[in-house]
Amino acid sequence: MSMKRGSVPLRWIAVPVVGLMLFAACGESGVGQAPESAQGGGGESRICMMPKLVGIPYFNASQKGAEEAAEELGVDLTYDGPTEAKAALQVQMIEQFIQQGCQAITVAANDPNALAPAMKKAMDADIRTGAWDADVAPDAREVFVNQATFQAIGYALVDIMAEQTGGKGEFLVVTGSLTAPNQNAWLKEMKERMADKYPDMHVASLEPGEEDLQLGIDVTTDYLRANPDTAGVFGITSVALPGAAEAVEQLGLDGKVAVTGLSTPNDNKQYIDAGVIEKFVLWNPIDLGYLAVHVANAQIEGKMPESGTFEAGRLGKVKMLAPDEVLLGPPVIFTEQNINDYNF
Amino acid sequence: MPAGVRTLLLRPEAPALIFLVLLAIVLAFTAEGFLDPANLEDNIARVVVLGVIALGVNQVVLSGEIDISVGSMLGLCAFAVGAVGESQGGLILPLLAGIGTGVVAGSVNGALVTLGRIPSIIVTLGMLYALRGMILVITGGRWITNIPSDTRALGLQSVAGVSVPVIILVVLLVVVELISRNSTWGRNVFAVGGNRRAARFAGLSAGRTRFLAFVLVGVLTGIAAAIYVGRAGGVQTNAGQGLELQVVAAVVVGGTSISGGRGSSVAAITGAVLIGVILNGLVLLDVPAEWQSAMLGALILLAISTDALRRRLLREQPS
Amino acid sequence: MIIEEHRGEHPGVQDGAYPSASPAARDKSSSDTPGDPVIRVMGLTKRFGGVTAIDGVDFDLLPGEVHALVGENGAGKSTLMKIVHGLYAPDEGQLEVEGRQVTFVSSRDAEAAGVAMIPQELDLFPELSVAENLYVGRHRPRSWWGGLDWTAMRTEARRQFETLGIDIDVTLPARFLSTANRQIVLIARALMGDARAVIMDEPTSSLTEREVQRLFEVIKDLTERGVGVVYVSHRLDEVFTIADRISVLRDGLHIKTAPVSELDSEELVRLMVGRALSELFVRNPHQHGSIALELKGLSRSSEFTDIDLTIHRGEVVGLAGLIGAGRTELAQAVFGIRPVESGEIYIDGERVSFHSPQEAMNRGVVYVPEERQSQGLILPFPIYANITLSILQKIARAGFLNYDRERKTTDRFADALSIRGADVSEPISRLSGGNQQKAMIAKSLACEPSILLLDEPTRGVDVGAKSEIYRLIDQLGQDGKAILLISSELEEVLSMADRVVVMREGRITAEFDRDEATQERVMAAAAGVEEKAGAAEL
Amino acid sequence: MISAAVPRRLKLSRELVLLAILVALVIALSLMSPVFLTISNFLNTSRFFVEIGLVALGMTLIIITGGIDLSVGAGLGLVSVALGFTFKAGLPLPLALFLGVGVGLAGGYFNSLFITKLDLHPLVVTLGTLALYRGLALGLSRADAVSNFPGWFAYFGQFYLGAVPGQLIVFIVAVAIVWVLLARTRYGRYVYAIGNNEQAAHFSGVPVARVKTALYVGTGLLVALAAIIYTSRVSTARADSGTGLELDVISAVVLGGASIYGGSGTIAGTVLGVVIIATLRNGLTLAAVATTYQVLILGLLLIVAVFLNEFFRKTEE
Repeated sequence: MSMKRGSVPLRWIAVPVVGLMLFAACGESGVGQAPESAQGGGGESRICMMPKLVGIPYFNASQKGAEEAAEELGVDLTYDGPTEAKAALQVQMIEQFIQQGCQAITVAANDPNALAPAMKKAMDADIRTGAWDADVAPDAREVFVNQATFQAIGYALVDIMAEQTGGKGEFLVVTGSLTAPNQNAWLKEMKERMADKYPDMHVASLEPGEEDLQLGIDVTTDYLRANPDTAGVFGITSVALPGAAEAVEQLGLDGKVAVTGLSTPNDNKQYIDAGVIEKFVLWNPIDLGYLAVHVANAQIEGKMPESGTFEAGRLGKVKMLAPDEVLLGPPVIFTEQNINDYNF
Repeated sequence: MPAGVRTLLLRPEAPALIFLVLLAIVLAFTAEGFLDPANLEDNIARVVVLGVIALGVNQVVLSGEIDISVGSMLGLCAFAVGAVGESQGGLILPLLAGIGTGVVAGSVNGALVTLGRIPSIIVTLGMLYALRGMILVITGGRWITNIPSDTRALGLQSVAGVSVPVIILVVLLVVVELISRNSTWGRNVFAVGGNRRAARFAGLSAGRTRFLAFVLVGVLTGIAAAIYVGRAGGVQTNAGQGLELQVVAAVVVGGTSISGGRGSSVAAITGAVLIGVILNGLVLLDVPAEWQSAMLGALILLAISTDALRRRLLREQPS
Repeated sequence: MIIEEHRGEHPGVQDGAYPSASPAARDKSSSDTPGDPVIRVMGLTKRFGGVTAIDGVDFDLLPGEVHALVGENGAGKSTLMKIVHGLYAPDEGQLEVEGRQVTFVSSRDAEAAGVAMIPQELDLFPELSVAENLYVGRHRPRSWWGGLDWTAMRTEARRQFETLGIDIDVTLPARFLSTANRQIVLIARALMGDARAVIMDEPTSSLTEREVQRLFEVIKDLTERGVGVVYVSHRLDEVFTIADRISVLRDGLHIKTAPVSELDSEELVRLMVGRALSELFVRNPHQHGSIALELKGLSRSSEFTDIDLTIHRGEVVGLAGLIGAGRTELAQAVFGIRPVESGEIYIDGERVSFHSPQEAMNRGVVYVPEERQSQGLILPFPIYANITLSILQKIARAGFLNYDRERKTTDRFADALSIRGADVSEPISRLSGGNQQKAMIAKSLACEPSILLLDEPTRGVDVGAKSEIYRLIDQLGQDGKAILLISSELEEVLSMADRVVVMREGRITAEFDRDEATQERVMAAAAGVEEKAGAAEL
Repeated sequence: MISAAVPRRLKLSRELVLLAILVALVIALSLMSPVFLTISNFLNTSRFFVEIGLVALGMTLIIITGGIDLSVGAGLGLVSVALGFTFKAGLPLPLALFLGVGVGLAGGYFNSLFITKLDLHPLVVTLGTLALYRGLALGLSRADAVSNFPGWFAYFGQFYLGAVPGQLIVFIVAVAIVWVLLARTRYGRYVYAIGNNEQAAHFSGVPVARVKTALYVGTGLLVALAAIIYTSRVSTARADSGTGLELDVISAVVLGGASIYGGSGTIAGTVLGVVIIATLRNGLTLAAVATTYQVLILGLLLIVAVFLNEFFRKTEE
């Protein structure tokens, strides 16, 4: 009897208590203050900047650079994106950026064409538009901040691999999802480089790691089991590279199977130290975020040059690849020597 | 039909096991390297995390409920393991941190279902979002890497040539199956899931029984998280994303009835291994990556259809 | 008064095949103070929402007596017993077990205090073995290493069924058991512990005569050991056979408790119903017309074999047999629910074969299932939506429903069948069992059928509603409908049917005209010479 | 608004709870962001919930019958790929659109085959077809994307009637049709009957298998419609379109008060559920609450709302 009566208040209590627990847990952590806007002095201009997704170190690093630039320039910065790398969610957020009254919107696109209509709408609303990290369709933005050309990255990857394998062999490429546009573009350049310069190198297989570390390890392991004569593995996302390196290390193939790719230094330090990875490629995402905000600000102020160079704060002069394309610079190649100089 | 065959077919995991054996035979002939001992072990090793969690979710499903929060729960537990491992090192403390986190999350699920009387699919759907949100908020998007090798012991080491994760899976299978068959709680799970009204009549506390099942999911997810961290060597904010559907697939493909009361731990593991073998076979057979998911789906449908076939054979009512 | 006649006629009673309760128990019950009652209930009240289910009820059970609890459906018998067994908490009043005041939180507390119960619902744990079903919720034997001792459980379970004189495979999952065997397992379960009192809620509703006799012998053993038995039943003949005292509940109130010797069945029915019942069964002469339904060699493996049967317009054919004889399966096969494997069905001379209930309904065949709650009604639906469910295609215009038209249709049938208790837009779950049963028949009549297959139409229905249903069946016969009346109550079949067909183990074993049919002959045909009991149905 | 299963009084109070939640949300959010409570924002937001909303209409009916369909997100991807890639291969776009609709219908029918013919649980079946449809989409597209649609195709997802987005009109029409179907026709009655007691419905002559088949096929049609609008809105056909849609849709439906055990639920509730989730997402973003928090809030809201719902249901009874 007592239990039956008791259960009603208990039920009442259960939900709020759980809610409080969850919130308390968040509060204690002391991380994550909600609004991600760095208040600048003037507060006149507002730049809205969107990564492909939030909650990963790469885009956290870009945010750091972006906030640095915003402070320098005295502009309002809103840096937010979806929690999953989905183009549809980005479309929705772009529309909301428009509602929020941003003067400039710059995005890292999960799909170049999917974002185009929303970006055009922003143009129609007289908002300066741009892309960074991953481009949208050229007619849907005014400028693209390119971290490194597809060609530069693709060639650098193949050249590094060729150094280690004597310019020949069969290779596995571990990508993100099979639909990821940047990865597909790099892959295309890689294949071109192999065809042109290293005719004995071939991409034997492409496996998706779906941006999941464990899956990346598993597909690499499976593949290397089935194809033990593989010369090397390319991991061409920031998750795929440590996954591929981990698999190679676990199989005890380090030294026999070369590993390289694109990733962030912090996540690969241990593999560089262990000698699984000799060199890998990336650009500096902090600088990229920093540059993107400078470009957006110049757009608002109407000071974008059409050619030559662009003056970007502490980065100095960066090159205009085209009237609507700014280049951050050549890719950074991380090795045992320089990896400790970076922290992202 | 001979009585022995009949008894065998009556086991809930029978269709999946038969399907698994047939598939293994086919792969043995068609896929080079399938029978390689290292590859066979790898088939199991890759589904250890899935299998350990499926053992827990299997009990929840047997009790007539469902838990689809395990993807996010694994992520959260993995962060607990990784963070403690990063700062303290060692194996025991991080493992306890993972299990503790799992127990808290599992208890919240259990309390909301039994005391809050909210359908479990909704509670755990809500928790799937809420726990993932917590990961993002707590970590602020930071990944954990450079986890010391002590902490990774459960994923990396091997004993007598068999990798530790596989040993853990087998041990947990035996333990959970023993609990399921030979403890009062284990039997009550079947009773509560099989017939809630009769269970109440028999004086069983359906609430307590189901609550403990949710807590068990937490415990096992905590252990699975330690294995995950050990194998992966790092934790990302999206760790475990989508795992919940795979776990449910493993449980039901193995032969545990989604409506509760019928099934076994062996069924859950059979389902998990079946998924592992399918994925492995597809890579070995050089099925292009973009067709692998379609093949997996088709094979899952084929596997569950064998259950319908078995019912036809035995003239059973659908469960 | 048929009930009384029936009692007098019953062969079992006359040759003493039914053991009557021990003389010692009778002495105790009639004498003044034989010791503390096992159970004593004082002023018990329980309300569900605004409805008072029982209101200040007193009740007691002495050691070694059989105390029958009777009353119409909804009188509060089950509620009272569920409180005594700890399933419900009372709102007011006291409960004492062996002189101590107790508060039960769950059934487990009641069982611990020595109060066991055989529930009315045949609920088992489908995937657990028979042996394990006996042990759910109880202390189970442990083996040396701390795990459950399965051998001990099976041995004990076998012993338990031996005392009941029933052969059953204790390792079989309960889902394979026949209805009768489920009932037996529940009885065995209740008798497992060291109970001081056993509550039996309609324990014989699925049992064969022989099993009922075995149960009565078990009850006798129990009372001789000083165990008190509360016997809840609709079957007044059983009550008079087995009980020492009878308590009557009506509308949640305690009406009377008296030794069985001070009551006769007419008086008992009057107490239960609150008025004298002039006549229970109604029979007017029927005009038989052409053959409406004819079955030729109908078979479906392991359910029924080679069934030949004809029903004329205006004829009521009674289908008798034990539970599990294949009668329900046969009716469902005719109705298109179970596929027929061989044989032919003719309606008005035309060969038909139905693959779904809709097809059968379109040809004027309706089936009124025996399981009212699980097969017959959509309980949360309003009354009108239940009654119109089968004829929506007729009353909807281009698929669109019209509330007024539905209501009118419903009112017509509800009035004709005097369905009482609630507005037609109330959920049908609020109706009493008898009124639900009438609503179910109303629903089938709305289809304007020419052939009705009625499966246990008075099961779990109180006396008043029974009488009305009999009147209705008679009226339908007069209107020229062909009716198949499946019933396990012999007097019902004998009184209502123009012709009685008996099935046993899936075959028709006898057919009697109205004037040839007697209880003995029908029973013999239904049970067969060598009756097999307790064999599990696989 | 006469619905068979739910007495009016009760239904009203459940939807009132949702309405109250929505109003509270709107007030709170408009305090947090000045642009939130504007007509242009509302109309704009509506474009993003139409796809979820359309599928949620079908899902509501399926959930009322006690079923579930986890394959809707994968189905959306498959339809998108089917129409995009047949167009790329040279099929005229109108024909490609019809083909897409056909694929949606076929996907629903395939689900229903397993559910009605083999008596398998919908959750199990659609878990399998989830992998199958997504896999087919990936395989058929070779993981590529198509985007060079002719200009007129944009109308499906980017058309405005005055200030009102075209798909909002499509959605309103669909809501009206499904609402009438569920509340006013015999098929709606059958849906509730099956959800409350499938066996009794079968015994009463309700064509259970046919109704179920129709629901899964109908949901397939809505998925196809959503896929066309989505593909047009983002002017890209990709295999990963609609990933995770199933969870959003189910969240909206159960938030709207449909019982996951079957037997109860309304279109009004589902529409409110869809709008609440969309409002919350939109408002929090406008108020510059980071998306990381939004995931957390959404999860808690779901639990709390359903708790309140169940609580009110029990109090009413």
